[in-house]
Amino acid sequence: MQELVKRAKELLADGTVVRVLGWKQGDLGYNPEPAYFNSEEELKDFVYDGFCGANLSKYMIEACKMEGNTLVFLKPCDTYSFNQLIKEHRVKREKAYIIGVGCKGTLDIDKVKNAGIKGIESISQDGDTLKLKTIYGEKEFPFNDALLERCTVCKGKTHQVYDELIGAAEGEEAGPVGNRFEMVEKLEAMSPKERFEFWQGELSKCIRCNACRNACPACSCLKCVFDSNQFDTAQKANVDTFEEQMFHIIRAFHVAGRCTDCGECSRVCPQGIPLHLLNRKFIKDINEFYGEYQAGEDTDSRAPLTNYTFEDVEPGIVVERGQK
Amino acid sequence: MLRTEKEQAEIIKEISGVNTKKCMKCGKCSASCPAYDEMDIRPHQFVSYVQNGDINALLESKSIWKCLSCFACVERCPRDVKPARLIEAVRLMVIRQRGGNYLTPNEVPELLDEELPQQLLASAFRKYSK
Amino acid sequence: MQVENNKEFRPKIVAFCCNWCSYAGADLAGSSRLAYPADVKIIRVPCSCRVNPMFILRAFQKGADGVIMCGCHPGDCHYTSGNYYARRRMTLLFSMLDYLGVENGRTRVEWVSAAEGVKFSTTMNEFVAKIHSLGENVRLEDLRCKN
Amino acid sequence: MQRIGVFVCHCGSNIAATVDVARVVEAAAKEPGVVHAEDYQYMCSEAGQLKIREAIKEKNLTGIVVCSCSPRMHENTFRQAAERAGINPYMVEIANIREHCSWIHKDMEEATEKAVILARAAIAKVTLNAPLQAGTSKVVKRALVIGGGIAGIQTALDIADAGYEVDIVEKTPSIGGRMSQLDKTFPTLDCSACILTPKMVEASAHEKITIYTYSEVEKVSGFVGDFTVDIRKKARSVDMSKCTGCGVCQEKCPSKKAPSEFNRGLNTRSAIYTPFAQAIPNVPVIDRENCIKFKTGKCGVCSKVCQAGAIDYDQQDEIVTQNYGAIVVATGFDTIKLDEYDEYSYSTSPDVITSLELERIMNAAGPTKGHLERMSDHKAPKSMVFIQCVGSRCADRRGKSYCSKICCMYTAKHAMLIRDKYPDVEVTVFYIDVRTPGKNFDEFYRRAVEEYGVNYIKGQVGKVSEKGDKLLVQGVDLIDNKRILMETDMVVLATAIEPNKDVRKIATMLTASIDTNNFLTESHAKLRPVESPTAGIFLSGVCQGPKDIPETVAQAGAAAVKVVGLLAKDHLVTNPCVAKSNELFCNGCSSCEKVCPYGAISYEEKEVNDHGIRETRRVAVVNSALCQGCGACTVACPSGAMDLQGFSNRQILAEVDAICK
Repeated sequence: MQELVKRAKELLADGTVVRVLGWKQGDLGYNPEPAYFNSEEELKDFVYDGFCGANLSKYMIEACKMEGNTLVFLKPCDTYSFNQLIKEHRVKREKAYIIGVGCKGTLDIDKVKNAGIKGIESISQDGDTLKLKTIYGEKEFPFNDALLERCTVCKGKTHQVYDELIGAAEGEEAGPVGNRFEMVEKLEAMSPKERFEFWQGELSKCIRCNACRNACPACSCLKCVFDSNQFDTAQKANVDTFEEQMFHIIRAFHVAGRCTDCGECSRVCPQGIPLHLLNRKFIKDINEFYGEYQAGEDTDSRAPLTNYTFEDVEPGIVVERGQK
Repeated sequence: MLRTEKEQAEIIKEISGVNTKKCMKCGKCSASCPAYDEMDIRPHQFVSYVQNGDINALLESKSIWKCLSCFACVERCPRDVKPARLIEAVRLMVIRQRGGNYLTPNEVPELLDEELPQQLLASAFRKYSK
Repeated sequence: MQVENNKEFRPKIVAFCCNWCSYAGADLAGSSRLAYPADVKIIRVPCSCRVNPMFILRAFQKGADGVIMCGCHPGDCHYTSGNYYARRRMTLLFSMLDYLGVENGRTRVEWVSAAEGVKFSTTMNEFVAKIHSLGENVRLEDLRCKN
Repeated sequence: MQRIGVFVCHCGSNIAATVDVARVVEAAAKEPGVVHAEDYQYMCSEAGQLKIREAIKEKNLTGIVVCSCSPRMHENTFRQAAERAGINPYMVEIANIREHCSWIHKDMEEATEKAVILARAAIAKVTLNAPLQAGTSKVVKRALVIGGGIAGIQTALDIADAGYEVDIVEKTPSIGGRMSQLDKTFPTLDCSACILTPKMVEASAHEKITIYTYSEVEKVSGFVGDFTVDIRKKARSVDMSKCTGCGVCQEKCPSKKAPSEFNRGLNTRSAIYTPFAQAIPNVPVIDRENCIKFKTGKCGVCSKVCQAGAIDYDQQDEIVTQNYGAIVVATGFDTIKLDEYDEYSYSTSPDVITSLELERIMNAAGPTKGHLERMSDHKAPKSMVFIQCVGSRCADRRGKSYCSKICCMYTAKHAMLIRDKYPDVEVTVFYIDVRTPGKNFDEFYRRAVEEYGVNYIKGQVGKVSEKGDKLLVQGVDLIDNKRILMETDMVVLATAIEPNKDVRKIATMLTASIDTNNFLTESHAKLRPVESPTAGIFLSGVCQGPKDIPETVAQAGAAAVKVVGLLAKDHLVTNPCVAKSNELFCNGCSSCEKVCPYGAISYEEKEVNDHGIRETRRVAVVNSALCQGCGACTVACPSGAMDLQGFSNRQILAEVDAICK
């Protein structure tokens, strides 16, 4: 972390950038938040640890509109989002100085809390162990058990776009990862009734706080269609099952083929709805129907939904597949 | 149970699956039929007889026993009418009314003759038993 | 005693038809007097690629029991490629609805050309029969829209 | 607030017999915004339109709904009526209560209920309609004709005579098409070449006509008034500007084993060839697959004997790009393959031939120099059998469901000509029906029977088999109900015709629709028979459906008139139902641009004022002259910035709501 701050100070000093986009310490030991640092002085609050899960790519949309260039720290999976934003002309590559930072996985404080550890004051990492200082004394927790779900199916340690790397080796492989479609497959295997009940249970928790939309780097619309007067959907809170479904289906549909599977939607959801399972369903279908596609791997390919082949499967596949 | 000819015609259409209205009266079935000369009612006439409900004449016709079940008419019919199926349906109706088989396996050996093609035996069982 | 449920189920079915092929196919079905149930109501769109998933969800929200989209056969789109995009969009949307537990028979895409009045009519008859077998749509609806 | 008028048409009894029109009026009148509702016998009539115009003026209507037939039928009629009464023509919506309602439902209650719902949907939509102004686009005063047969030649001549430039693209080395292969033509028995060649010469000499032979259409883009077409001129290997057409190269060419396409494979031709003597242009091509020089690198005889030095082995395909205001498809037909018709022994016996092959045999320039003879032993036949409807009127996969239309007449012609020239030949025709609707057609057929003694037997042939050097025909006479087993020397099959196999590819390029039999679809079966539903594409000849020569020529002329009518305009009124981008919602993400088939969307860096926030944004801009209004962009746009005028999101949702209410 000290190396990141040191380099940030240098780049501010030599005028390469006029501000730094990073994470600053929150009021608790495990809730750092994205922040701009305009001076060496401000960088004293800079932090980078396992709780810096926030994907800073989306903040670059605003940063690109400001005077001067911005230094941004991106974890490997954040760079996919950045690439996707370049492709959609939402950010300007030349306005960003990207430092690719190494990532050992980001953490889910709820996993720690759910294990019965309460009153956490601060957390530090020691190898594979998290050392927690709590009001009840010192506790330990295995690092890997605290990983966010998205990090257990990490898509790689390689930065897709950067100006320099710190703490990350190019081409480094991710550790052993699980099958990211495991839960999707499990749901697919259920009966329609069971699936309906599962999703009704999950989506009914939605309070339409729009956190998913705000955090999602693909949800980059200046004005969301759900704030538009064209579809009678503007500024509404969910009042019934349908509207919960509607919002999340359309949100997932709009990011289909553009979603890099960064997992921010599920990470930020205060209700703990596994929203990434909707996006992953689209990713899985796209891979199966139209060939493997990873959004954000490049900046010029046509997204699956703005592309076609003469031989694409017919929509009837959904029924046929169901009969198997 | 006595049925009218019209009802019988419906049964024949049902068990044969033939839509007699598809026939365009080209006569290719009769033209293709190897047993044509043996028949009193010809394959193309079968279609119109069923269509018109003249079933008694068909039940008494010797054509139903002369049909070789070679299915040339089915194969070549340009309208996909399948006259042989109609003939078979009429035949089945007769066999069922008689309540028995026209031919039993026991009777076969004495009817055999060296020059008989195998296919004839196969179609004989097809034709003469339930 | 199920007295209340004796009311005959009359499904509400929305058919989005592209102007150039399927709407003309429906016209041909009409001029050829090829009947299909009155439950089907057609909305004319210029091309199948005009059909926004929002429209389909909205139809279900307002009480539709089935939604079918018809367009030109792949390769015959009046606008060259519209139906290819529509095909991908609908495939993914239908798959998602299925994933959420909505019966997959409630949505359908059929390619019907201007010359296929017969196909239009048989498709609609089949689809209505399918919706009858599935019954009322209860998994995707706004309860306030039911009376 | 809109003031809407609803007009319900009885269409005589077409609607009124199954829809209670009065109830529709009553229900419509209660809808919000509706200030006037009435019904009338025939809304499309002058009196009906007058009612609409009067109501618009009296009640100050801002929008109207007509509940009537399909909008494909009378939308324009009612738009014009609205315009005459002073309101914007796009403030009109049609509820299709005829094709989509009264004609398909029997129950009055049910049909009326549906008609009311359709009316409500149209009212809901028109409430959200906005006045639209049509723009204009230019018309390139040049036409393209695809196919150089009689249909294409006639169309091109008629267009050219009206003073417009026309290009003919023909796939084979010469124009002339199927008609050039025919010997005589019914019902007058003129020699086909004698009436066709003058037209071919006229086309090639016409200053307004450019002919691209041995060429194919490769790519089409654009739309009515301004299509851009790439034409591939295949390498002829002969310099057209130098060749004198002396024919020495063809004589001297040592490779003479290629089956002659023109003679239907009945004989062979040289590797450098013109398909037939009167070919236009009279410039040979080298068939590179059969040319020894191209296969082995050695030979070069043609080059050596060519005094004009026209042979060019290095010639390459050339792409010509040209713009056209209109395109005529005249791709013609071929006979179907008979591989699966084993019962007629076509594949096994050389003496079983198709009618088109017989044309070549009867023709003085054909493989037998016009002598009627069997292809197996070159003996003159003593008896001939003609079989009608081979592959036509078939419900099975082998054949075609339609009647090929021309076979009855050409079979009568063949039978008559043979009986005339060779009175000792017995001619029998097996028929299912003899169809002769045409001027002097039935008289012609009766002459074949009565004057020429052709024996017509009703009954399709079951089988043709080889018996020694004879053919055994097995059939029945359905009139006498009697078996017929006859030996004959030759059998001629009236083979079904089908559209040229390239037509699907061409239709796809033109986005012209095609039916299940690969015939191009006309815009209206009765009222617009030579127009494709795709604007600017016209149909000429058999590509639209089976036709004989007089019908083809008539249709060719009709297509030409439609083209001339289009080219005579200086500009076209464009469809105002085009996409429009709301720049305040646009993210500049380029999704819309990627799915636009017309390249109508571009991006601009534009200063916008978003509720006080002034900034420069990258926003989508639609070129309304290029946009054709498909709506692909509207769904690709995640923010809903892109909308389609006339079919806006809100309009369609209003219809959905009205239907599902």
